[in-house]
Formats: sequence, C-alpha cells, structure tokens
Amino acid sequence: MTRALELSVEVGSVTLKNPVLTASGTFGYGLEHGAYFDVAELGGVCTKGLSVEPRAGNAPPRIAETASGMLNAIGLANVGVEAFCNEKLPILRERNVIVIPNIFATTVEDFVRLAARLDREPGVTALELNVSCPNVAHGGLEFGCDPAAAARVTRAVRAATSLPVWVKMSPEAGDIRAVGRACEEAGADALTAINTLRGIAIDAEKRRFRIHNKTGGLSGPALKPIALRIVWELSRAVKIPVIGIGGIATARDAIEFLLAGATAVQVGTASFADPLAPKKVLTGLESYCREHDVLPRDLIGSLSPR
Amino acid sequence: MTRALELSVEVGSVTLKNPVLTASGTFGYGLEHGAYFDVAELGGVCTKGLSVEPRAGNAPPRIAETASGMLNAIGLANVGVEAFCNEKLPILRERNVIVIPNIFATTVEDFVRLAARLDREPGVTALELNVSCPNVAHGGLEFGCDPAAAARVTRAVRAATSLPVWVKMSPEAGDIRAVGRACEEAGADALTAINTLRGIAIDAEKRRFRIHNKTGGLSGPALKPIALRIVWELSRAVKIPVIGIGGIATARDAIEFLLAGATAVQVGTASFADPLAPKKVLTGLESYCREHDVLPRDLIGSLSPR
Amino acid sequence: MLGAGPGDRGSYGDGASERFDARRRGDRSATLRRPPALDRAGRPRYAHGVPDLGRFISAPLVKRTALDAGYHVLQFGLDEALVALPGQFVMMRGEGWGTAPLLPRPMSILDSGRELSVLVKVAGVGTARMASCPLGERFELLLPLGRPFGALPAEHTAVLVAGGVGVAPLVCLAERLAQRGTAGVVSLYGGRTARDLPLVERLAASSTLEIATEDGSRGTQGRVTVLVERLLERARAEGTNVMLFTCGPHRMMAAVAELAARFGAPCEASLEAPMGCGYGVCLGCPVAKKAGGYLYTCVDGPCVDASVVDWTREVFA
Amino acid sequence: MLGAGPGDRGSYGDGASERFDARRRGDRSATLRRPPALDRAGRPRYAHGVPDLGRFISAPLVKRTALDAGYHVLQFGLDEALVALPGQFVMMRGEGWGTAPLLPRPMSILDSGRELSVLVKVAGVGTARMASCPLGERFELLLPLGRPFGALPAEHTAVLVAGGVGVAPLVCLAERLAQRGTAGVVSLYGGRTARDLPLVERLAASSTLEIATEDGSRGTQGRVTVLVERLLERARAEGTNVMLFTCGPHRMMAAVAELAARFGAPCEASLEAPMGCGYGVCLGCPVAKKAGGYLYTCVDGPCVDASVVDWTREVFA
Ligand SMILES: Cc1cc2nc3c(=O)[nH]c(=O)nc-3n(C[C@H](O)[C@H](O)[C@H](O)COP(=O)(O)OP(=O)(O)OC[C@H]3O[C@@H](n4cnc5c(N)ncnc54)[C@H](O)[C@@H]3O)c2cc1C
Ligand SMILES: Cc1cc2nc3c(=O)[nH]c(=O)nc-3n(C[C@H](O)[C@H](O)[C@H](O)COP(=O)(O)OP(=O)(O)OC[C@H]3O[C@@H](n4cnc5c(N)ncnc54)[C@H](O)[C@@H]3O)c2cc1C
Ligand SMILES: Cc1cc2nc3c(=O)[nH]c(=O)nc-3n(C[C@H](O)[C@H](O)[C@H](O)COP(=O)(O)O)c2cc1C
Ligand SMILES: Cc1cc2nc3c(=O)[nH]c(=O)nc-3n(C[C@H](O)[C@H](O)[C@H](O)COP(=O)(O)O)c2cc1C
Ligand code: FES
Ligand code: FES
Repeated sequence: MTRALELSVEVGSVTLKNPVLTASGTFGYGLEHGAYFDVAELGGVCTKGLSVEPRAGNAPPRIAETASGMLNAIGLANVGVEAFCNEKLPILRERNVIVIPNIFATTVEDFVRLAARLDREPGVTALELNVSCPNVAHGGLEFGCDPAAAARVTRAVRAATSLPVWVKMSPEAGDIRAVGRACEEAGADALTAINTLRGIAIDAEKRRFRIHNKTGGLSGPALKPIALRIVWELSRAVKIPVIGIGGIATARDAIEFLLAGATAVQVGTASFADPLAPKKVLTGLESYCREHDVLPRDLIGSLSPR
Repeated sequence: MTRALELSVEVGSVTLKNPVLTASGTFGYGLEHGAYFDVAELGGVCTKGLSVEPRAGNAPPRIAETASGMLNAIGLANVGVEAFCNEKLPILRERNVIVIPNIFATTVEDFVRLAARLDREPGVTALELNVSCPNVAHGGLEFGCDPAAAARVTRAVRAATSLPVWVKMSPEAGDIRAVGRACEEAGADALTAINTLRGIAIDAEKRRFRIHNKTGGLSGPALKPIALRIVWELSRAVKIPVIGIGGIATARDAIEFLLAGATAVQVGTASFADPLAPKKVLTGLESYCREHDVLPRDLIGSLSPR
Repeated sequence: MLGAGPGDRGSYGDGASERFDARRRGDRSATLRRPPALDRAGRPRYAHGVPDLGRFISAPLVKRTALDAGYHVLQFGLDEALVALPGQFVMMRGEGWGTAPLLPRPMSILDSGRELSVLVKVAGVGTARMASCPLGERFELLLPLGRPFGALPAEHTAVLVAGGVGVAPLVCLAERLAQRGTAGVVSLYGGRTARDLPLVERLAASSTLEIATEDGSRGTQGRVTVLVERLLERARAEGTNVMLFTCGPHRMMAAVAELAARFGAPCEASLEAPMGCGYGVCLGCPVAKKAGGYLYTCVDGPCVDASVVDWTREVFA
Repeated sequence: MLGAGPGDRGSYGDGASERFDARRRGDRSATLRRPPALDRAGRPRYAHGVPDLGRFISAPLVKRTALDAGYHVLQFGLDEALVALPGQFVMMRGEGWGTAPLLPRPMSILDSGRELSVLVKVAGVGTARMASCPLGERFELLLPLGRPFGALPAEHTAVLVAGGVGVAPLVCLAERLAQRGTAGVVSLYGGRTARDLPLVERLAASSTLEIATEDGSRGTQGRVTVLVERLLERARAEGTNVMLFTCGPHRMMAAVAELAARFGAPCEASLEAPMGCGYGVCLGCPVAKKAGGYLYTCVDGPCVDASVVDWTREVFA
C-alpha cells in the first residue's frame, strides 16, 4: 500500500540502507537478538569492541543505574577478533547483517593488527575504532583525547585496511573538534560520537563505589543533550559524516541527532530496556518522514538556524 | 532533647557552620526564600553571578528540560555588583545570611574590579569566581578550560582581596586536575566543582533549538555521576578543599559528594522543584550523621578504597 | 449591553517594600507596575484581595474529570484553605515523578479554598502524567504564585478574552467579579472547534458569553479577535469604557493587545513562558519588554499590562 | 523422611546449537554446563520442560497483594499463556517510568500461564514503584529469560534452601516437583523473623518445610544453614542422596554451597547480580568462576552449579 521510502544515507563511500545502527557494546555481536526482530533490517550493527586477544573484562559490579542513565565499566570483555571472525561473522554474513566491527587496542600496532585481520573477511562494512573507552587502564582516553594520538591510530589503520574507517570520539577530549579534524585529516571516513563520559556512583550506606572499577562510563538519556551538542559541533567542524550516539531511545531522539548534523545514528543503552528499540526507532523514523514528507537524508543538519 | 551535632566544616580559613550551601544562579540573591525557610540556617548562599555592570541576560527561551536534567542559558542576568552591594547585601547582613558572592567577568581587570568592590563590604564570607560559565560569548569557558588562564584570574583576584577565593571549575576542561592545580598554586582557597556542561535540546517538530542561545548548560541529577567523578579526581589532585555541586537534591546525594572528597556541597537545580531542598538536605545530613554516629567532617573523602 | 460595572478599585499602594523589592531582578528598573501595598502580615494587597503567602505543600489528587479533547480538571485536597486570586498559579509536580520529569509545571489556579483545582491540557510528558494519574497520588504544590489580574478601573466594563486552556484564570476572574457584584462582565471565548472550549459552561454562568470557533461549529466562525474587534468598535460607538483581560496562545494575546492599543483600552494579559522555579530564582521565564529588557513571568507576572510586552519577540522555541 | 523421590531426568543433549552458541560470551570457553538439547522449534529443552522463546510484551498489572514486611505479589494479565520453568526470570519495567528508573528489573517468575506473578521485595526506587503501582498500569515484560533449575538426579531427594525473597523460584520449583509427583521434597526456609517468610504457606503446601528465624520467632532459632547442615548430616547417616537448590542472599548461598561441597551433594544456586539487559548483550551481570573468568548471570544462569562459582568474590557493591 504505502510506497517504500528511500531511507538510505551515505556514510562516506558506504550507502547504508537506513540510518539506524546499534551501538557497540549494547547489542552483543548482533546474534543475541534473533528472536526479537530481524537484525538485518537495520542500517548496521556495531559489534562489542574486539581486541586481539579475548578479554574477560572487569570484576563485578560493572554497572550501576543513575538518574536517566547508567554507568558501565565492562572493561571490554570480548571473544577476541579471531573467535569473532570464525564464530560470529559467518553467522552474521549468512543472516545478511550489515556489520561494523568495533575494535579496541592499547597500541597502534594492535589496532593495525585488528584492522588487517578484519580486512581479510568478507561481510564487513566498515571498522569503528574505539579510541575512547573510559573503562580500561590503557589505550582508552589516551588516544581519544589527544588529536595527535587519535590521528596516529587513524592513519595507521587507514593504511592497513581498504575498509571505511570510522573513529569513535570521546566526550572527554577538551577540544573535540580538534580531535575530529585530526582524524579527518588522517583519513577517517566518518566520526562516531559519542562514547560514554566517565562518572562515579557511590553507595552512601556502605560508603563504597558502586562499581568495582570505581569510574564507569555514563550512557543513556541523561547524556543526550551533551551528545547532541557534540554532534552538532563536530558536524560543522569536519566534512566527513558524523554518526550520532548518546541516549537515543525513540525515533524522535534519532531525528534530533539527524537535525543536529548526524548522517546516521546508533541506539545503545535503550536496547537494554527494550530489545526492539533499534527497530522501533527505524519504524518511527519512517513514519515521521512520511508525515513530514521528508527523507532522512534531508533531515541531516537541517536545523533552522534561529 | 537531642544534643546539637557539630556540623561545621573548614573550607580553608573559613569555618562554615554546616556544609550545605546553595549554588550560584539557582537561589537568586538569597532573598527570594524568606517565606519558605530561614536561609541563615544554611552553611552559605552563593549568589547569582555578579558582573561589573547589570546584565539583562539572553533572549528567551532560556531553559529546556532534558532527561533528569535541564539546560539553561540565562546569560548571567544580574543586577550588577553595585546594586548588589547597595540593595541586597544590607538585607542579607541583617538576616545573618552567610554570603558568597559569585562573580563573573570577561577580563582579568573586571574580575579584579569586582573583587575589590566586594572586599570593601562587610558580611561577605568568600568570593566564588565563575570562570566556567558556558552561556556567555566571552570570558566563560575560555578562562575555565585553560590552566594558565584560570591561574591568571585567580592570582589577580587573590591579590585584590583579603577574602577567601573559591574558583568554580568547568567540567569541559580537558584536564580538570591541571586547571585545579593551577588555581591552587595561584592562591585559590577552595575549588567548587562543577559548573554545567554544555548541551543542546532540539524540537524535532519545529526543527529548532529549544533554547535561543542554541547551547545551554546541563544541570540536575543527570549530571551527578560526572560531578561526583570530578570532585573525586580533584580532591585527590589538590590540597585545598573542594566544594561539590551537581545534581544534589537529597541528603544522600550530599553525603555521596562528601564521601567522594567534597568538604561542602551546593544545592542547585533541586531548589526549583522544591524551595526547601537545601534545608531538607541539611536536615537529612544531620539525621544520617546521628544514625551513623559520624560527623560531616569525618565523611569527607572517607570512601572505602575497595 | 456594555453598561460599565462598578468595578474593583485599584489598590496598589506606593510604598516599595523590602519583600517586594527582594523579588525585583536586575534589569527591571523600569518595573511594570508599582508594587502593591502590603497588609499587616506583609502580604501584597492586590485588586481582588490579599492572597496567601507562598507555601510549599503536599496534597493528594482527589478528583479528576476528563473533559473533551484532552482537557482535564484536577482537584487536590488541601489541609488548609488556600486564598489565591484570579491569575495566580501553582507550580506542581507528582511526588512519584522521581527525577524525570524534573521540574514542576506551572498551572493557573482555577478554584482555591480547600479544594484546589486546575485545568490541564495535555501538552507533553508532565501534563500527560497529570492527566492519567491515579487518585490519591500526592503532588507537591508551591502556591499561590505570581501577580494576579489587576483592578478594573472605575466606569469600565470587564471583557475577558480566552483562548483554549487560557480560559482557566478567566473563569476564576469571571466568578470572582460575579461574586463581588461586578455587573456587565463579557467573555469572548475562542477555540478551533466546539470541543475546544473547556469550562465554557462556567464562563457562561458567570458572564455574558460570546463564542468564536475557527470551524464555525459553535458561535461565530473565525478567531476570537473578530469578536474583540467588534466589541471594541461597539464600545467606542456607545462611548463605554472597556478593560480587556486575556489569556491564551501568544499570538492571540498579541492580537488582543494590538487591538486594545488601537482602541485605547487598558489590557491585562496572563503570560505563558517556560518556567524553572516559579518563584523568581532561576531567571528562566523572561518575556521581552517593548522598552527593552525583560519581565520575569513568575514574579512580574503572569498577569501584566499587555502594552508593556514586546509581542513580536518569541517566548518559546 | 529423606526417601529419594523419582526425580526428573536430566535432559541436556550434547549438540551445541547455533542459537545457543550465539549466546556464549568470550571468556566462557569453560562453560558451566553443556548446552541443552533443542526441541523442534529450536527452543532449549531443560530438565523441567521446554520454555517459551523470549518475547517482549506489554501486560497490565491486574492484582497486587501486600504481604508482611514489604513483600508484594504482583500479578500481570497476559494475552497468551506463558510457559516458563522454575528459576527463569522476567525483566520488567513500568511503561509509565519514562527515563527514570531507566533499566528493567529482573524478577524471578513465581507463577506462569496467563497470569504471570512475581514476588517483589522493596529494595530501592524500582521495586518501590512496583509495590505502589496502581492496578491497570502496564508493564513491559521480557520473558522468560535465563537457565532454569537443572534436573534432580535419579535417587536424589530435592532440598530447597530459601532465604527471604529468594523463596520465589523455589516455590515455583517445589510446586513443579509436586505436580510431577516428585516425592520427599524438603524445604528449608530462613528469615530474620517470622514476618520475614513470604509465601511460607505455599512452600509448606508443596514440600516438607522446616523454618529457621534469627530471632527464634518461628521454627529453629538461627540461620537456615543450621538446618541445612543438620539435614545433610542426617542424610549422610541415613545414606540418602540429596541435591540442594538454593536462592537467597549471596552469603547464605555461599554457605550452602560450602556445605554442599563438604557433604558431596550436588547444589544449584539461583544467582543474583545487577542486570542491564537480561538477555546477554550488556555484559553487566558477571559472577566470578572458581576456575577464573566469569559466568553471565542472565544467560549462563541464573541457575548454576554452585560449585563453579567463586563465592568469595563479590557481585554487588
Ligand atoms: C503561568 C502559567 C500558567 C499556566 N496555566 C496552565 C493551565 O492552567 N493549564 C494548562 O494546561 N497549562 C498551563 N500552562 C502551560 C503548562 O505549564 C505547560 O503546558 C506545561 O508545563 C507543559 O508541560 P509538559 O511536561 O506537558 O510538556 P513538555 O513539553 O514535556 O514540557 C517540557 C518543558 O517545557 C516547559 N513548558 C512546555 N510548554 C510550556 C508552556 N506552555 N508553558 C510553560 N512551560 C512550558 C515545561 O514546564 C517543561 O519544563 C501554564 C503556564 C504558565 C507559565
Ligand atoms: C535473576 C534475578 C531474579 C530476581 N528475582 C527477584 C524476585 O523474585 N523478587 C525480588 O524482589 N527481587 C528479585 N531480584 C532482585 C531485584 O532485581 C532487585 O531487588 C531490584 O532490581 C532492585 O531494584 P530497585 O530499583 O528497587 O533498587 P535500586 O537499588 O534502586 O536499583 C538500582 C539498580 O541496581 C540494580 N539492582 C539493585 N539490587 C539488585 C539486585 N539485588 N539484583 C539485581 N539488580 C539489582 C537494579 O536493577 C537497578 O539497576 C532478582 C534479581 C535477579 C538478578
Ligand atoms: C554496557 C556498555 C558497553 C559498551 N561497550 C562499548 C564498546 O565495547 N565499544 C565502544 O566503542 N563503545 C561501547 N559502549 C558505548 C556505546 O557504544 C555508546 O557510545 C554509549 O553507550 C552512548 O550511547 P547510549 O546512550 O545510546 O548508550 C558501551 C556502552 C555500554 C552502556
Ligand atoms: C538556571 C541556572 C543558573 C545558573 N547560574 C550560574 C551563575 O550565575 N554562576 C555560576 O557560577 N553558576 C551558575 N549555575 C550553575 C550552578 O551553580 C551549578 O554549578 C550547576 O547548576 C550544577 O548544579 P545542580 O545540578 O545542583 O544545579 C547556574 C545553574 C542554573 C541551573
Ligand atoms: S520561573 Fe524561575 S525565575 Fe521565573
Ligand atoms: S544482564 Fe546484560 S548480559 Fe546479563
């Protein structure tokens, strides 16, 4: 009955069939959702951060709820890139899921190793470099908060792979635009923003940190205004596309990010409360576009200047 | 019946009768609350930010609610230091309110002028330097995000007044500890942390910013985990006291800040929903101390290391 | 039809008071009106009486009546009777709201006394929660707040111009005027359709009512301003003096203010603005003045002399 | 007294399935148990049957019963009957919660079918809202989740060890065992006081019950572990085999696990951990294994072989 709407967006050289992706670390490897909806309908799935070797992750407790948000210090628990390529990716390919592996390392060399390993695999759409994880002792914010360091990682990965490279920005960089521009110059195809912002939660009764790692990354709706601001700033500072993340739970949230300048969005924490969240965001976006007779691509950065 | 509890805390050379203050910009000039409770019972009142000349503030809309928080871009509307000294301070003095004027300027010279003017007035307990306002075109984050600039303001004000000088930290400084240490070296008596973090809110229907100024400062419970983390980091980075602010609405919140290392706390946005909030925080803190047989001063930084 | 009623006499004193003074904000040197006189307890005396001092209380929702088209009347059971004046408002927040929605919502006081009531139109998350809230749920109420409507000058007829949910303070005013024996009060009430006229019966019962709907489903077809203009023309022709009291959408009030200015009629508008606190500490509720600078809706208003407002400037996003 | 019941037979197949595989996390190479066999629809077959695949539904609260001491039984009206097994849980969240509380709360399934029920103990903001929520309010439910309790080996007596709110999955298990005709099931139930034993009648009706309260107000004075130890000693003396199923506070379960190990009895514990998602994607619910690495409570548990857990390591702050 209703004509199909052109939902696709261009993220650099990649055309995503729609702008709704899942955020790294909040959707497993894209295989846990089979029963809830068909993940292949999404614009893409960013996997849990992959490292060269498997990682067990941090000691519990790892998560704590805060006002309209949560802290996490998972510590990048993951199966390792090898197991991902051998055990997860084949299934994802078979299911036609658009896969964007999120990769994490503590050295430039390991970033390169990860990129090179994934470059050999069919069925990978782009790589997302996590240079902004706040929950690891090394290699997290060090890379993401310093323009030169972020550029170094980007350049090295760029050289090691033919895949599009997305670099994930930390909200803790003093000058995020400088980091973004440095990555752009170093060959990034897109920026994703934002990763979590470090916070702590305290149990006043026990007088203890609520999270074993002490600090954790804040995610969820609490973060949305900050994420929107950073996406807005970044999208005006660079020419490459910016992918928006932070507190997106509804289609309306996603539209706000597109208006602020994002070319696509990622749904993160919202999937915890509602495993259908990414799918609902997509459906809602489509309805909005029909109602307002507009395409997602036309929404990008189309905020009236006031 | 119940013995009075020793609630006082030392903020540098100043002894506050209790650690509960109001946050600048959220309690007017301390005169609006007469009818709700006796403001003189509080540890202190930080006034709306004062400038050399009166300021009308930004065009509306100035505020927007977000998830468990709000954005504001008041733009430092205030009566100006002269009117404050002549019209507000005499009444505050008469009512025995502990007053900490919060001052704001776009140049070091004007900061000095403000400090010098207030130095002549009796009934001022300390000065709080707002080098971290995100809602003004100049003089806000420029000072607060750069250690050298923050130190310059602090040093100049330090020289211009005999009053204790508190410097208010921005959460947007890339390296907040460096800013804090620079202010400490420049003679600050205490640090207050944190000011708001810039965010934006968008009306997806009208495709417009919800706030005229586009960006506004995020405050309220959403911010608390970040504020706690910064207070915890700062209090371990400097020897001077740190005063905690950010999303404090209940005694439990205040206790969390004391545990994280704050010597005193400020209640901000919570006063909007409940004009009795600062008073309730104080009463609740007292109950907690009685129940746990502890004094507020003993709570400071007493988080178990885990 | 437009015989001038006896009217309330203006009762603004001229002594600035410390209490009032403390409520003035920086850029309000050109204050809209002189501060009202105080009664012995230090409470401001307004045209319609002496309201309670502001208090912060908790009260349960005792009754909820759903009207047409997403309007609801909420009634709260107060321990002590509230004395509030037409145009004053309450900041209200459900005790179960937790941290979101965070801020209290401003609502005009419809009825005071032991049973406080407000008329709520569902506009967003807060009002939606109010409209579906179970009986017994407690609310935190800060009230009464703000400047009520001012005095009807002698030899003037009160004309109340209401749009949509803006009817609440005007119902309150119409009933107060009727109670005081003010004769000849006229109400002009506009809505998009006939369903969009909440509390129309109460307005009809306490004043001479004329209705305009945009779709013509009730009363005159068109905007309420058509009625206003017609009335002002008639009043001019008849040589009667009229004072307008208006509450409704910004554009409607702007048009009413413009007509009032054109016809030289005094006009008071009950402003709407986003509010953080409702009692003067957040500075979040400015409305631009023609003369420059801002009024703060919660303490300088919500009821203000419409001629002072720069209606061309926006208040909302 | 400790005659071995017929017991359910273990029904774990040995073929790893893609679906199950997908649920395995990185460091779980030393997986606690072999994955269960699948039925034709790809659903895992557990000892007590084949549960529904996980689904995400909305259902209204249809009944709320307040028990003693802050415990409440909440009942939801489901459109379709739910097949869940003892030990499985639901992630639940009020549709009216907005953005705070943000995350759903895990609750053991007490009764399944068309009327899902859970036993809630008020612990914080989410459970407080559940306990005072008006009837008719809708909840989002993700269910059934997690690994249920495993099989009772042949020639073993089931001994259920409950502490406080941990009784819920054990009531479910006791009733399932009774329904299946498993004889001789014993329950040992501990609380601080007599008021601290929610659903004690249901446990008594479906098993042979012994009670311990710390203040001695009901049953034996002392901790429930005193009863466990006594029972295990008796079983050893009588030469009967016992399998323990336990759910309660971490320390209690740790002590039960320790006793089980000492007496060589198999023991399953239903773990509790903070949960973000309940279905394996957040990695927020680890429990340390003795062998190193972590179990994820929501997908590897909540019911696990107690001997695998490193009980000395904390799960909560
Ligand atoms: C003095 C005064 C009296 C009012 N009287 C009434 C009344 O009697 N009945 C009634 O239904 N409405 C009244 N309003 C408007 C009412 O306050 C808003 O509709 C309500 O705050 C919207 O809240 P929400 O959570 O439903 O909407 P949301 O859009 O979710 O609110 C988001 C934020 O914007 C603010 N906001 C949004 N719209 C308005 C608005 N129109 N006015 C003020 N703040 C707004 C909210 O307070 C909140 O902080 C009055 C407003 C004022 C200023
Ligand atoms: C598998 C499983 C089954 C459970 N079954 C029941 C049951 O049948 N009845 C019952 O009353 N409780 C049960 N719990 C515990 C229950 O989930 C918590 O008490 C509840 O989440 C606390 O939420 P709150 O908002 O009241 O507390 P808050 O302290 O405000 O919660 C804050 C955060 O901590 C998490 N949290 C706090 N305590 C716990 C806890 N003990 N377990 C898990 N997360 C926690 C919450 O989910 C939330 O994210 C179960 C937990 C698990 C893991
Ligand atoms: C539990 C959890 C785990 C996460 N793990 C990763 C990760 O492995 N790699 C990464 O780049 N980001 C990770 N993130 C960050 C998210 O991808 C996202 O940037 C952030 O949560 C903000 O979005 P949200 O508010 O929608 O969750 C994680 C977030 C959460 C909550
Ligand atoms: C409406 C508003 C106005 C503010 N004005 C000032 C100000 O003038 N000077 C200042 O230093 N901080 C100002 N702040 C920041 C607060 O003092 C405080 O640092 C911040 O709101 C975080 O605390 P909270 O979450 O308790 O509100 C303002 C905050 C709000 C919400
Ligand atoms: S609403 Fe806060 S000053 Fe008016
Ligand atoms: S609760 Fe999210 S992985 Fe277990």
